[in-house]
Amino acid sequence: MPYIPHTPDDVRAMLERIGARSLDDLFDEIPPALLVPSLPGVPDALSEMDVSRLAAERAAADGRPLNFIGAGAYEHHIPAPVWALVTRGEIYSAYTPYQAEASQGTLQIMYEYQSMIAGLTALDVSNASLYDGASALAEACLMAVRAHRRSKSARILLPETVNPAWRRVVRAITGGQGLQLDTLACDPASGRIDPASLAAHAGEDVTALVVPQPNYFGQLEDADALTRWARANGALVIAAVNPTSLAVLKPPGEWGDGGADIACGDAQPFGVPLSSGGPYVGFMACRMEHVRQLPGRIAGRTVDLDGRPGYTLTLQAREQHIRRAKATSNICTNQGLLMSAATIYLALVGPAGLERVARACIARTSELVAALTRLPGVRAAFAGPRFHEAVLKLDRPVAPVLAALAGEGIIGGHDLARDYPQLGDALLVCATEMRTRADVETYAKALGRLLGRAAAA
Amino acid sequence: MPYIPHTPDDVRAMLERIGARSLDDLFDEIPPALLVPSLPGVPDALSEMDVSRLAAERAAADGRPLNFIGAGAYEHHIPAPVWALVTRGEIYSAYTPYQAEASQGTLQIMYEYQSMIAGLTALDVSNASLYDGASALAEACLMAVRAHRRSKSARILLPETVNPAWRRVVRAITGGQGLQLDTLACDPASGRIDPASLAAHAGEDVTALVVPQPNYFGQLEDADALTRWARANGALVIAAVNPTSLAVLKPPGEWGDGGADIACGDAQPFGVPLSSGGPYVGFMACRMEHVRQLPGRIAGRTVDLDGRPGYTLTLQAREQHIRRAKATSNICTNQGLLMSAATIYLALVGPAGLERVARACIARTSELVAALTRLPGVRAAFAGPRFHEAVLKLDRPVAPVLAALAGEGIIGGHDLARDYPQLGDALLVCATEMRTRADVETYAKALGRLLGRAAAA
Amino acid sequence: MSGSLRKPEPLIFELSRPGRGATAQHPAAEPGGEVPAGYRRRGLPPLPEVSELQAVRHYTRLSQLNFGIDTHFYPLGSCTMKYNPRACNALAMLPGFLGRHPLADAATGQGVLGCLFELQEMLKDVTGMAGVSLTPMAGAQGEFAGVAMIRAYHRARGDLTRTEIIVPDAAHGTNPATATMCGMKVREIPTRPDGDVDLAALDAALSPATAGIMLTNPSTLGVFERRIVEIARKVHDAGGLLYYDGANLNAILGKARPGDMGFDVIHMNLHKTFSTPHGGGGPGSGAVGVGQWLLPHLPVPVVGREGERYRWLDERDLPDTIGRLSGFMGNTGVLLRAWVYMRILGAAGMRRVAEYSTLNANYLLARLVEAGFEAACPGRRASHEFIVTLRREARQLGVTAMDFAKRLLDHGYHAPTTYFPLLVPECLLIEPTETETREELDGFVEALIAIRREAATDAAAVKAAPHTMPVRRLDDVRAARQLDVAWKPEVA
Amino acid sequence: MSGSLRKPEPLIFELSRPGRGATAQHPAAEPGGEVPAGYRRRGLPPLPEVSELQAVRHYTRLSQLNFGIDTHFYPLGSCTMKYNPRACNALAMLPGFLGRHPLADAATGQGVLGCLFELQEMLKDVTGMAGVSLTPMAGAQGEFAGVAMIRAYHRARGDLTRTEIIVPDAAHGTNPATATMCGMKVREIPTRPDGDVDLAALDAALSPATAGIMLTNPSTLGVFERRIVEIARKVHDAGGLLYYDGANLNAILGKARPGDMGFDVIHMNLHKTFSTPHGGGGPGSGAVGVGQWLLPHLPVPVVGREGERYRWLDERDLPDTIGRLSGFMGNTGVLLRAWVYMRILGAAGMRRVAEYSTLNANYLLARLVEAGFEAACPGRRASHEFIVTLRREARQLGVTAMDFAKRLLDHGYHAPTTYFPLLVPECLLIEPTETETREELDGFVEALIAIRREAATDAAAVKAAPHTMPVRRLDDVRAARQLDVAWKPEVA
Ligand SMILES: Cc1ncc(COP(=O)(O)O)c(C=O)c1O
Ligand SMILES: Cc1ncc(COP(=O)(O)O)c(C=O)c1O
Repeated sequence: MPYIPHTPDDVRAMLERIGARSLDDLFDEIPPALLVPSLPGVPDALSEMDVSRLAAERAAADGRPLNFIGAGAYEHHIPAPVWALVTRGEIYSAYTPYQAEASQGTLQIMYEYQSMIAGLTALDVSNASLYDGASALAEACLMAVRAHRRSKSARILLPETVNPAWRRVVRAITGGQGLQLDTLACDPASGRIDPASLAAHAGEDVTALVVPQPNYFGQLEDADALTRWARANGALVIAAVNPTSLAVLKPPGEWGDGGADIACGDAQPFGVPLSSGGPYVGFMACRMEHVRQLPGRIAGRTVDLDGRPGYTLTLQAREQHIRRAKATSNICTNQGLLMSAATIYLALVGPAGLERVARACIARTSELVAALTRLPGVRAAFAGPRFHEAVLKLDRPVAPVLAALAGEGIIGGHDLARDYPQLGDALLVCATEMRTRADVETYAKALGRLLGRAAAA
Repeated sequence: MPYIPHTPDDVRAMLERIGARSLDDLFDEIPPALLVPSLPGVPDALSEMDVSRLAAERAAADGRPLNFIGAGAYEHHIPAPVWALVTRGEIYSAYTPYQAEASQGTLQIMYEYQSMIAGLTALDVSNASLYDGASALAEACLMAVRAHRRSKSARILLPETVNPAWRRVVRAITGGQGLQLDTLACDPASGRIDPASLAAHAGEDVTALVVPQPNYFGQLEDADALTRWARANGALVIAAVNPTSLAVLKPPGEWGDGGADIACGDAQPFGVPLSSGGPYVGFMACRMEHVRQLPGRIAGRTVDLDGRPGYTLTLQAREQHIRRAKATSNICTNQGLLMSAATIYLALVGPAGLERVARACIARTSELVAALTRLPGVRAAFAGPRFHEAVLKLDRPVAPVLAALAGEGIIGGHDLARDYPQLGDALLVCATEMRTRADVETYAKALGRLLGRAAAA
Repeated sequence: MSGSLRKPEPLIFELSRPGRGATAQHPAAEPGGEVPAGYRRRGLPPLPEVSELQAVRHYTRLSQLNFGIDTHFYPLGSCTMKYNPRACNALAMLPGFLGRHPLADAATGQGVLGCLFELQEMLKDVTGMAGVSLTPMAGAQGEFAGVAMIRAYHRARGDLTRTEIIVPDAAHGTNPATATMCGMKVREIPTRPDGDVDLAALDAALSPATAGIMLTNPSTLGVFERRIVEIARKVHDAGGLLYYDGANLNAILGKARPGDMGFDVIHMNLHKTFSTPHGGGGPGSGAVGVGQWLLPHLPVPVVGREGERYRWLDERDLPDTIGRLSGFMGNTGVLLRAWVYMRILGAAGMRRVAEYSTLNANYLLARLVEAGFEAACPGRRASHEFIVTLRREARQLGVTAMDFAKRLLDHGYHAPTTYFPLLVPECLLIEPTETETREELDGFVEALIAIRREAATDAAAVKAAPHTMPVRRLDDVRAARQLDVAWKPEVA
Repeated sequence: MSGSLRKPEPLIFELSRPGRGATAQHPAAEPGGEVPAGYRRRGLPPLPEVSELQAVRHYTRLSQLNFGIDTHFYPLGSCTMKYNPRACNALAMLPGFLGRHPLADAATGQGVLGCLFELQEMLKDVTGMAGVSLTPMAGAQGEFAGVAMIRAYHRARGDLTRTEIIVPDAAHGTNPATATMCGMKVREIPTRPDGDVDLAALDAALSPATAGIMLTNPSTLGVFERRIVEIARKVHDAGGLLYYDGANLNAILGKARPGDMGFDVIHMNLHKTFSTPHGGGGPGSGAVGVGQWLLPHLPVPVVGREGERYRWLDERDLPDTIGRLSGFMGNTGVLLRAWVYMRILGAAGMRRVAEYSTLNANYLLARLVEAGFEAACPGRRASHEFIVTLRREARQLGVTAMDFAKRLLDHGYHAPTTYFPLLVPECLLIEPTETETREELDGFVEALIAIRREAATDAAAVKAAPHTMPVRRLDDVRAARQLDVAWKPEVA
């Protein structure tokens, strides 16, 4: 009986104490018609050894191709201590720290994490994680509506330069509450928010403007100007940012005049593996005036009976287990383990290390763009400063090219055809500090061969 | 400065406190001529990220072929908790438990390990590990000479059916102390110790007889008869045993009349990965009367000032740090981490699980032998009961066959040509519980193809 | 190790010194990573500067301040704190799984997709549902997906009047909060003293505005709703749908299936029933299952199989989906852990989960009642959990459920859930799970008895508990009033 | 977490119940595994029967009773308890490395062989030696290999009279024990008060029977032997060889090389200088390096390179080898960890090891001397470690080095090495290592001062220390007299 410690003696003695004759007796309040005799859809048990073999075969089948996609999930080096530490049983197998005195480890890590996120974003207060970047943006939109009492429109300006998957999530999550999501167009020349599209909203009751930085295409938006526009038009600013970039880019709290009100994003780049899409870790920070609208757990520092410092969950009146239908969000379980991983990642990498990572990303992506655009039939879609992603335009449809590259063990980028048909044959590529010069060359050679071969054919 | 925490301020302040002007000053007692300016043979530093990439490439190059070799190192399933637990910092980064009060974890594990080994071997006392099985056998021979005061010959009978690498190690380690190692021949018909070869020593002053069980060929020796012979001839018995087999085979403590005196072997099968040859973990157990001759650390249970139970290193007067030139051995650092892994392995697998493992090994090896000997040109070298290894005879030299199999991702066994030329074209194969029926078929098919193809050519 | 003369573990920021760093973690400095002036951050972010050893030691020490399943019996009701098999973690973290980008060609992801597809199929079977989507990232998001599907279902039929979700007063807070997030109004109905839903109240609540009802069964009172079939009929007759909050699925796994009870949609907490670790707060997974009629609305992506190949189904395959709830595919790594767990347990193992968790709960309840503690629902079978009310102890000894909970920590047991559900005064919601031994349960009973005895002679000691934790009882009021939620560098 | 009302952690055997088991770890039962009657074990072996959770919880709790580098400053002299980088463990445990059988075709092991070859080359450079063999499994086995090579060297030259090994009285116990194991006689020579070898005594000891001398430099007194070149000349002139005990190599890594000092053979403790973890007792690695003239005697196997390919060199390649010391290739996994460590540190990092470990030691010594503690070798530079003698405290306060050591545990510091080397009374051998911060060193100084202060006012408290560990001071005498070294099932 895997994981069950009961001996036949135990079962006998326990049933006797209960006053039941059999295990089946214990289910005698369930209407008999509801009892099922078996589960044909669940295979028979395998030993750990057999499942290990099966899993190893499947993982090997997925392999480790050379990856040049970012698009919301970034392949960074994960320092070896990170997962050695967070998989320690005391972290890994603990619940949400409801019993503070027996959970000071988790609580102090939450407090440290909040401090780091606040520091990175230059905002006052951070929660201790949301699910992921996409859902964090959705929560930010809902939060903005709650926080901006004077605005009655629940209108959020959501630029096309925001990750399209995130925009879909915002739509799905905010749909029930009737938010009005107005799309801001992308300027096809710059790959940034079209100023005209923004200007069209001047004078309207706008609750909040979402500012992605860098945007989905890797381009840097003019966050200062956008924030100033929002201030001038009475709208809050929601910054949707890549956390690694905050080592080198102006933080949301310092944008424009007075900074953004809320910053959110995905802290996956901080020590969390790609892992086919999750678990990642959404972050959210805001100015102190909005703290009571912030969703999610928050750890606070306080003192114990002896006056010694200690940590506890605080401002719980925002949360569902206290406020129920009136809570700031329904979130309960969050992404604690990944929050811990991010904290340890940041402690290890430190300010200088994070800056190096960010700079290496910028440099490597520039090299990648330079190497690929040297090939005939490939050009950069946008000029202007960028972080670690770029859009390339090909002289032919992207999908078959990517499939051919995958056959050579190269994941060559993300095809924008579905989400941005207006961009033509556009490919989103990314190179982090993990891609070496040799990797860039490998890619360039393979692509050159493919494009050349196809051209010759 | 990887792993060094000193800031420039620290260095300045610390040098000042010391009264030195520079770091170089600290080395001013070293004759200047001895100072080297650089290390041309050590490459420049790489980041953890870069070394990770390099290591991953090398590990991937080694791959994970389908393995059918045993020959002293056995591929068993390692329960997932084992390494998650022993790599916890408190176990992984602790030293030998000299400060007992701050090392109760390690000490209690040692005590539990000793208890398990004593139980498995049916002997009274175990140490807390030696380096590996081979060196443990060498230590056992030296111990027998010390323990058997009446015997003056220092003559050890070392059968040919003992692992040849272990015999080489015994020779290398005991050579300086003048032990007389007499080889007992192998009976080429049975693959066991030749009784005639043993009988030739009757009446001699024999210090100890080494009895391998199962022997190097996987065959079961008649341990009872051998032990009786030794008793009758005034010799001690050193059992060299595979620990997994002890789940089902008569333990050394119960051999013959009164049992073996010393048992040793390699506990690698208990949760220790193959890892290209080490680190493994030598074990040794003996009867209580010999305990003061036992080499290596021993943990004992005692009480603290309050009378509560606790554990401490004991009988240290045997050891080099106390007895120096007169110690039972020079061993100091042992294989603690692997000892801990073996303990956790045994706790997880338990008596019933270990029996299942042992039986699965026997069964799978029988199937392997059956499948391969169905091929023309392959036959079993020996009849008689065996554990999880067997010698096959091929109709052609083994080496090219193995090389061809390796090309197909199959490690087909160990060639006995070097160590046992008298056996002809002989191949030692092994199948543990890790090899499935499908694996056995894969091997048989590949071998059949190879032999057939060669025959056709 | 607490109790030493060592000072409390400082904040990582307090260990920081300018110029220090774990430099093995820094990539080589290279030219070319400049940011144009207007976009540039002034100075470096205020992160700690510590050595690698400092970080490792700090977080190792911090971890030791925690209780976890791996260190202590953790009978936290409603949370199913059972053993999280290490195999699940080890296998989900194989390099091939960890390294894959979610948008990489499906051809390079057949391994992981195959596991997820199998998981979908297995979850369909254990819930009795027609389809499963794995994307919700925790129970609450599963609830969201469920209520959103109920909403989509009514809307698709053109029925726009159904704006109310009925929720029993014993429900978990996420239920009403979710309804609100979906734009629904919450109608709360009372629970009877025996733990079952008050049918009269239900009748009164049902109306043409009823979109659906959210039920946990067994309920958060630890009893099985005996008239579930009748309830389902009533709700369906009123035109509403039934939502099953799967937080307590552990209690009936492999024995009874929500689909058979009449539920239309369900979420499962894979981090509870399927034992993926809780990580001090997450991640979880709130996979949802639905009946045939809700299939078109499942959140995307879902794994589909075409012949021998797996691929993601998305909005193009499921145009009536409620949409996408995460940037990629939910908490894939958690899903892999659940897949490993289910494969190791197999079909028979699923049933045993229910049987032995129920055995442990009923045994613990029987022993506590024998010892004179008061069950909240006397005469009822416990499911995999049950409630003890300490109202008598509170009245007679002045010692509350909170005090018992804190004193239990000193005895080496994590506290049960306290003060939930809210309708039971001074309640302890106790869930022992199937992976605990009888000896452990016996020890827990003895500890509760010892605390009650201590309360009779020295209530102050109990009220001041815990005494042996890294900190004593914390000032929660101060935490909320003098908000200190982020470290600020001292002004020099 | 100690200090709770929880009982001490029982033995795993005490948690056992007949019929219990971690059955996920059992392979499927299959027919065909029978053992013939005469060979069969009666019944099952007396191993514990526990659930997987019980085992995980038990060993997790046990681990928490330990100090390790990852939890505490661990200034154990002669043991170089510096940070063991986690990268070394993670990379050595990549599946490709872990799964390889040692006898598998070398074609399937080019990855690991390449790493080992590079390690050999790097170790040659840092020691100044002509050849390296990685096979010895710990320092003591390296010593064995070294003395065996010295013996082989003399024998190969037909010189059978050299049967003595000279060892300073300050030497580690493994030195004389090794000489004995190699069949040599040990001649001990005294150390001068300043820590250097007594040259007159050396002269007196040298003779045609001298096979060699074993030296640690810096010595176990924590000082560099200044006249090492002269000593080398003397020994060589007498026909003997010099053995370098590399336990203290950390102190001079990249700054000075034993080969340049005149040593003929050396072992390194990779688990010290190259920071592979000590694992609560091992494994280690005692790789040996030799001068040109000892190359033929290196223990096998050694990794050789032929063009682009690596292979094991064995007895057939090195017919004059002292032979084989392990069943396969020593502690390969430890060697991989050392390889990772050296690649991350690089050449400049090697030097920094010596510089900063020496800086830390001298700083700590300076602070302790300022605070009134007595250095064993006053006026000498500390190497990476140094000795404080507490003879004054013992005389004046009645509190011994042992008492200080035990009380340090209460302050959250592992004790230094005590009573070694034996020639210094009441000695603490203190080795802070380069990976500790100045703040940690300062805290340690303050703790020693506090203990001395406490000893003056309340010596009994110090003598009864530790007070906050899982156990109080243990009865070692009883442990040896009433030997209890294996659990026995109670007779029922
Ligand atoms: C009954 C019940 N429903 C729902 C939830 C919410 O699940 P999650 O925390 O995964 O969001 C919980 C979790 O505590 C619960 O106990
Ligand atoms: C000076 C010295 N020499 C030799 C050794 C023996 O090394 P090992 O323990 O690796 O066998 C030690 C280990 O403590 C030592 O300190």
